[in-house]
Amino acid sequence: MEKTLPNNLKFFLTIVLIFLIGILLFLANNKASEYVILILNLMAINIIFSVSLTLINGITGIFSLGHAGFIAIGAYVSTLLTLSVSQKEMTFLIKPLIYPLNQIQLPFLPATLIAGLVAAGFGYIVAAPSLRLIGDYLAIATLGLGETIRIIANNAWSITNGALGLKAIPPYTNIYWSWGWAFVTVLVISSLVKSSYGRALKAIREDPIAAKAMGINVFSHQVVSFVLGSLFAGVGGALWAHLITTIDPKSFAFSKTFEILIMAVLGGLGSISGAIIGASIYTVGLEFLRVLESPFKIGFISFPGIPGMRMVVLSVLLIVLMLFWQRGIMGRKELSWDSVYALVAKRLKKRGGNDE
Amino acid sequence: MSNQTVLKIQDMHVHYGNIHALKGISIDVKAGQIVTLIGANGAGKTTTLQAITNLVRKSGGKVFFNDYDITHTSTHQIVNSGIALVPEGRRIFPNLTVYENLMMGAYARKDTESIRKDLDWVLTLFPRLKERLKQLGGTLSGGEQQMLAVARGLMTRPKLLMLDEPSLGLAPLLVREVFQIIQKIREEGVTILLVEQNALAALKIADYGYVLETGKIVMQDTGQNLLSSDNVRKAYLGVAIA
Amino acid sequence: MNEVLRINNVTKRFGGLVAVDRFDGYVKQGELLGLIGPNGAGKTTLFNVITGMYAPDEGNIVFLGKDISGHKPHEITRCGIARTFQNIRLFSDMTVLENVMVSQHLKLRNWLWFFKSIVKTPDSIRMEKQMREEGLRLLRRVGLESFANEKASSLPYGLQRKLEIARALATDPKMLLLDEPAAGMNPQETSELMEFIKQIRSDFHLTIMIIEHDMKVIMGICERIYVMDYGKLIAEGNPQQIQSNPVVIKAYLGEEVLL
Amino acid sequence: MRKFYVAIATVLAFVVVLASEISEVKIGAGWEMTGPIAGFGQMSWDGVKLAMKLRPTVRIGNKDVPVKVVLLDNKGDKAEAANVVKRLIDVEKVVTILGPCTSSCALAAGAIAEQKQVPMVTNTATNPLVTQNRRFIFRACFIDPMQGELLAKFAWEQLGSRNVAIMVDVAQDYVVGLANYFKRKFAQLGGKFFEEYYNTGDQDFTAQLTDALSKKPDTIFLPGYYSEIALICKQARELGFKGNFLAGDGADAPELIQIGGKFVEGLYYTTYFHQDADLSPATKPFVEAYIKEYNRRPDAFGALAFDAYNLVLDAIERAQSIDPVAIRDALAATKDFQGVGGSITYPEGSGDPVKPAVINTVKNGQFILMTVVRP
Amino acid sequence: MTGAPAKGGFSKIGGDSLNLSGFLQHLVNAVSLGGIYALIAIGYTMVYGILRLINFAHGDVFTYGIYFAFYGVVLFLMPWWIAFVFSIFLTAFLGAFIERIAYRPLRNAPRISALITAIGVSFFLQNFAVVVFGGRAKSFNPQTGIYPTSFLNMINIGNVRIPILTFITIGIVFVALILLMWIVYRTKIGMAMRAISKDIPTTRLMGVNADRVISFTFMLGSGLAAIGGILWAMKYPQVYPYTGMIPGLKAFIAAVVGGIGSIQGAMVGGFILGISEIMIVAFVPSLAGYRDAFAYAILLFVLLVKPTGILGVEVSEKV
Repeated sequence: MEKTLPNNLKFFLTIVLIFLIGILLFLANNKASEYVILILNLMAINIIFSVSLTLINGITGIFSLGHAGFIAIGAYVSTLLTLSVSQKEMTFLIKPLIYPLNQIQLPFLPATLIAGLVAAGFGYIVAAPSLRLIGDYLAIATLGLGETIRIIANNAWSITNGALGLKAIPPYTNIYWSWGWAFVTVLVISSLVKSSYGRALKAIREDPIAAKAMGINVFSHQVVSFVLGSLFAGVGGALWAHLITTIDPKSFAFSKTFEILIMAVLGGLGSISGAIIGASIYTVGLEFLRVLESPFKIGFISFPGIPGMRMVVLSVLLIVLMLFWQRGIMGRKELSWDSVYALVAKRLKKRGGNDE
Repeated sequence: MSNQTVLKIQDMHVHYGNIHALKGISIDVKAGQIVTLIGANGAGKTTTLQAITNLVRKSGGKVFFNDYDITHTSTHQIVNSGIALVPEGRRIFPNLTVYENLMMGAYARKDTESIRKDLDWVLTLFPRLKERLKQLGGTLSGGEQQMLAVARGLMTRPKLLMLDEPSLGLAPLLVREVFQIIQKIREEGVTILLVEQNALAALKIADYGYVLETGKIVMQDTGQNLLSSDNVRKAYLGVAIA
Repeated sequence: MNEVLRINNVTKRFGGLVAVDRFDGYVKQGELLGLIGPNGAGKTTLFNVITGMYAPDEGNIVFLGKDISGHKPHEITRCGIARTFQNIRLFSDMTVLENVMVSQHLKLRNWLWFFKSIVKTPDSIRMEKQMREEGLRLLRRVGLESFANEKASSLPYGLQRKLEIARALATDPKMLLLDEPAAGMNPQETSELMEFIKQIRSDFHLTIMIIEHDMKVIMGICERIYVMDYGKLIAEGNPQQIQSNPVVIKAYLGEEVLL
Repeated sequence: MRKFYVAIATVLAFVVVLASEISEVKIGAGWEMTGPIAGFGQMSWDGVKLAMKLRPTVRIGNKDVPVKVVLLDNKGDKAEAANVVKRLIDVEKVVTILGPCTSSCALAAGAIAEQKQVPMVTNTATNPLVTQNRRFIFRACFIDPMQGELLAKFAWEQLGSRNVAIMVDVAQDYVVGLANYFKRKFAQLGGKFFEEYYNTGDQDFTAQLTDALSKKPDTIFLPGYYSEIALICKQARELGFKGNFLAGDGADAPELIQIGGKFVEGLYYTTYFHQDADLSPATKPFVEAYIKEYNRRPDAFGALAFDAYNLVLDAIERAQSIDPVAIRDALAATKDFQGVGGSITYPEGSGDPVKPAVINTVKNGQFILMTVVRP
Repeated sequence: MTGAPAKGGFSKIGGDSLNLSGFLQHLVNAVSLGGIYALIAIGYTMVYGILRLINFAHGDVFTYGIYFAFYGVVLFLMPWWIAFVFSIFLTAFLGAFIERIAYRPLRNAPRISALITAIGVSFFLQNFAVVVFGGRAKSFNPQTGIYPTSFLNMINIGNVRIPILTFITIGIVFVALILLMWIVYRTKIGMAMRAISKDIPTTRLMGVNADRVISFTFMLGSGLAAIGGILWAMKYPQVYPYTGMIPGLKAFIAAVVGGIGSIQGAMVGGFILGISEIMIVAFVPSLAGYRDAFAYAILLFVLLVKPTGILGVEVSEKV
């Protein structure tokens, strides 16, 4: 027997949860060290990345490996819009920045929005030809497109300052911006997934041919999913740039895409709550594993810190996870109030049973 | 020809995820006979053959071949011990020449002399393949591909040849030819387990038959008896009655 | 009775192979039309051409007075032609209800609905509710109601076939193409299916075209039969005519005549 | 009751005194320990390890307080470099930071250190932007404008170069900067030059070199890093180039010779240190200690990291405090610090020391000292 | 500020560098580079052909081939040629080992799991190398005794000076390719490999131990990668944990361009990529920075014109 909670209770619980998270973030922002705040910011941004990738890869079943390219676009566009005119003059040493950009300075919010829209626009341009391909070929093509964006950034000196990258980016990103956007991303994408459009996207993932036969315009739905995913990737890129405050094309190499893919798969590809969990675990875990690189003791044996050990352990964990837990933490299931309730009810029932 | 049991299947089960595809079937195949397994599409005929050869995992039951327990033996060892399966849909290697396809059948065999002899034998059985030895398998017609698939199976030098729907998708004329050849192969001393949708043709040449319905054996008898059974006629030979 | 579908001289080639060779035919309103022929005769290809999976190389297809040849599959579905597949193609990781609801997605013809369903405007919530109710109503009518929240892949084989038909019905079609619906069914399931097909035809005012190897089904429910061989239409007629047609016996029913 | 309050006050006072007693000085280090330029980070860290061995404590008050250096790897990545500095300050609570050694990372890391008001001393980041407009960032090396001018003068006067091909690694701030300073001076002197471009990590330069050689340069200037320099030298010689190679301090790693082999013979480069150069009284003991410890000859990165460590310890002793701002003030006031790479004095309001440079060359597979250039 | 990077644009075409000797110089270079790409690409294509898996770790297997050869000479003091042969075999076993540990358990798993695992293996190999071999580049240079210095002697052909090494490279590439073709098309195990690439279960039904053939395929691909790696390291005399990343990626693209799954395709793709890369940079040097983008441009162009690559076989999905 499946028990479900009344809708307005769920709504109420959600509001309470969001409120609680808000308070926690407020406390963190005022009390926690900058390092913790940095990690919290990174966590929110990674959530944006992994949820947007989940929409494309997990929900729609488009195997895209080009996410880093859209993040790069978002990062560059927003940075070029927020850098002060004088800072731009100082930064562009080799070739001056082209005309309209060198005169513009915008506040953070419009810059982020424009960054997202430009990334979405590129997503649209990229999607049209790539989606003609299927399966691995699509993956390879998107990988190539993502890398091409990076290489262009590396060479278009009068726009991106080439390989030197952009520095002294105003550190606008804070807990409120990053978590605010993470919240918007999760809300929009999960609302979409829960709608008829979400069902259509999942149907496309399961069987594109049957989806066509059921009257779904597969191509345009895929494009929309890709564009929406790119939009949030761009927003996330903007947040990331204004957090790290220095970007260059190397930051958006395809290892970035892999990193996000790992988060999404770790949480369970196809599950939005999984993507959130995956991103959180990955962000915190990566920092936590730093322990391995400083000298540590187990019992009486002390180990010297070995640089690089962290990544070795991480990669082994990843392989082991894939071998024994192929569908990630959540699989394609979603964490919902109903499932939490079911879990709690089961626990209580069990205890009740024991008491008797 | 002794009446010894070559293949003995006891209470074999197969699950695909939640689907219970084979619900405990038992089959005996006696030496030198043609035994046929008939039933509707999806009844579990192909699954039975795949489970025997361990291409799909059995979730229960035992399989003996010449009294050896081969329940958990790996596919290639089962084949090398003398069971050949000619899979449904021919499954010839389209990127290999006809000759190479045949030699794939003899892959695990070392004795070049007897391989050559067997090659001569199957080429006399299927003279049409002889003209096409250098051609790529993928360029053959459907009927020729079926011939090649059977010939390739024979190249493993089987004691038991299992055929999965050899008549599927063949023109009636070719179907007749295939069934004639199956009888010819039996005359060479090879035991045959034949899975067929074309129940009529299969039962006509079979010594013994099993009827499979949704993963269960619902009937078994000699070929002649099944052919004249009303139930079988109604369920599987529909058109003739209508 | 008036014609619903007209197939004019349709040809479809794959490389050198002519899968459908100048096929000419029609389907009348409310008819149950059978399409038979040996494997590889081009029956499924003809279905694929009608439903827009392939564009015909020659000829055209007119549905309710409108030339639909060359249209995209989803456009053709929206015109009112729904289909099932030879090898079941359910959305296996989704629930039974979701499978049916996917087919109602074509009601949202306007991309405005996309934004509405993200923002969850009242009319989008109403629409969602309506889809769910209609989906449940349909499942009730075909007897799958109790499985609504099961995963499609966990259904038994026969019910998966049924769900495929229900899913096609959910697109609200005028015409239904069934590709070997009885494949893999046991005789009892098959006779239930025959009843079911007749039932939905009258309940949903459908025109049905059916590919089937099981002659019991074809001869039992079809009013008219087309026989294909090597891509060509070789015979046409009612079940009695087909069974006594020497051309058909030679090409297709041949073996049985030996009995 | 009063007794109770007194007791509590005493305990509290005791705790406060105890707490103010400094038990350990924690210094952070963020270097390029892995990644494509791990060589620099590892050489630097060797220098610091030696320095820690020779001087494990710092004298504050009348007590020798042990020094602990926390090393974090920035993978040669800018974002990681910033991240590492944040962690060092927030989590490890270090009072000063050593490293990174490349200008790109130092720029990113410096921004954080400056913002958090914790002093950072880089051993070898030579780009002027690293310390520009920053109060908390110092370095133990000279800066690129000086190095660039020196190289240009050396090329013009000593090598007699008139037409120079410059191979620029456009992915490195340091390289682009050094090339620009060289060009400015060389043009002033009346020389001709042209540029070819590549990216860090490239391995095939034949295309750029073929183009360059068609313009008949007498010298190829390589302001990049050792890996690429070695490969470029090899490929240029294979293409028949017979002129001079000239490089900056990016060439100063044993790998240059290991990778470049006979092809880097005769290459000239400027750097901060050579064991045979009599840069300061501290040089000789350092060289001896280094050879004893590692059984190889010291390099410039290690030498300057050694200096950076001692610079910081001196500053702490002069400040008699481990407050980062106090250390910063003491660092800024450094005068005639006798480092192994020469004496260091910070001019008013600048983190760039005035110090000597050396010019080395490769001969028979060894780095040989050519000359010491004093400011 | 003099000399901006994107100078001259296309005006360079037909400039000084375009003469016969220059062209020959580039051509020889391009062929040797293309050959190395081809050797690596074959590994990708064979694995993909059999398992439909993009083996992202292949570039790192290539790196380990170089390390094994390096340590064979430096640490175990083997003569160079023994060390090289030793490395080829050791790398082959490494490839088979990776398949056994990381890929075989996932043979029936969702494709994405296998792909992520491949990425994980790649990460692991790189970072393990950082920890064990160190992040600093090791020299792979005749001066340090890795191989005879005489390989570096120049041969003059007219105005063109070409090191003997380049000819050795081209020679070895062709010998390796011919040997591979012989194995694949003339031996029994080669026949089994081709059969497996189409149909694993049916190949098992022929009495073939498919797992062993798959292991052998990984060994063959990894061995070729080791050969490619050693040749690469002789050309660009160093090795560090990330050496294989760029050539690995290029070779992967080469495999896709040629038609992944097709061995001849991998060769064709390798040479196309190597030659176009060198030639475009040689004749339009101002585009040097876009060098890696050419590979992707070629990739996208080929995929859009012929979605399965130049020699790839069309796989149409049955409706």
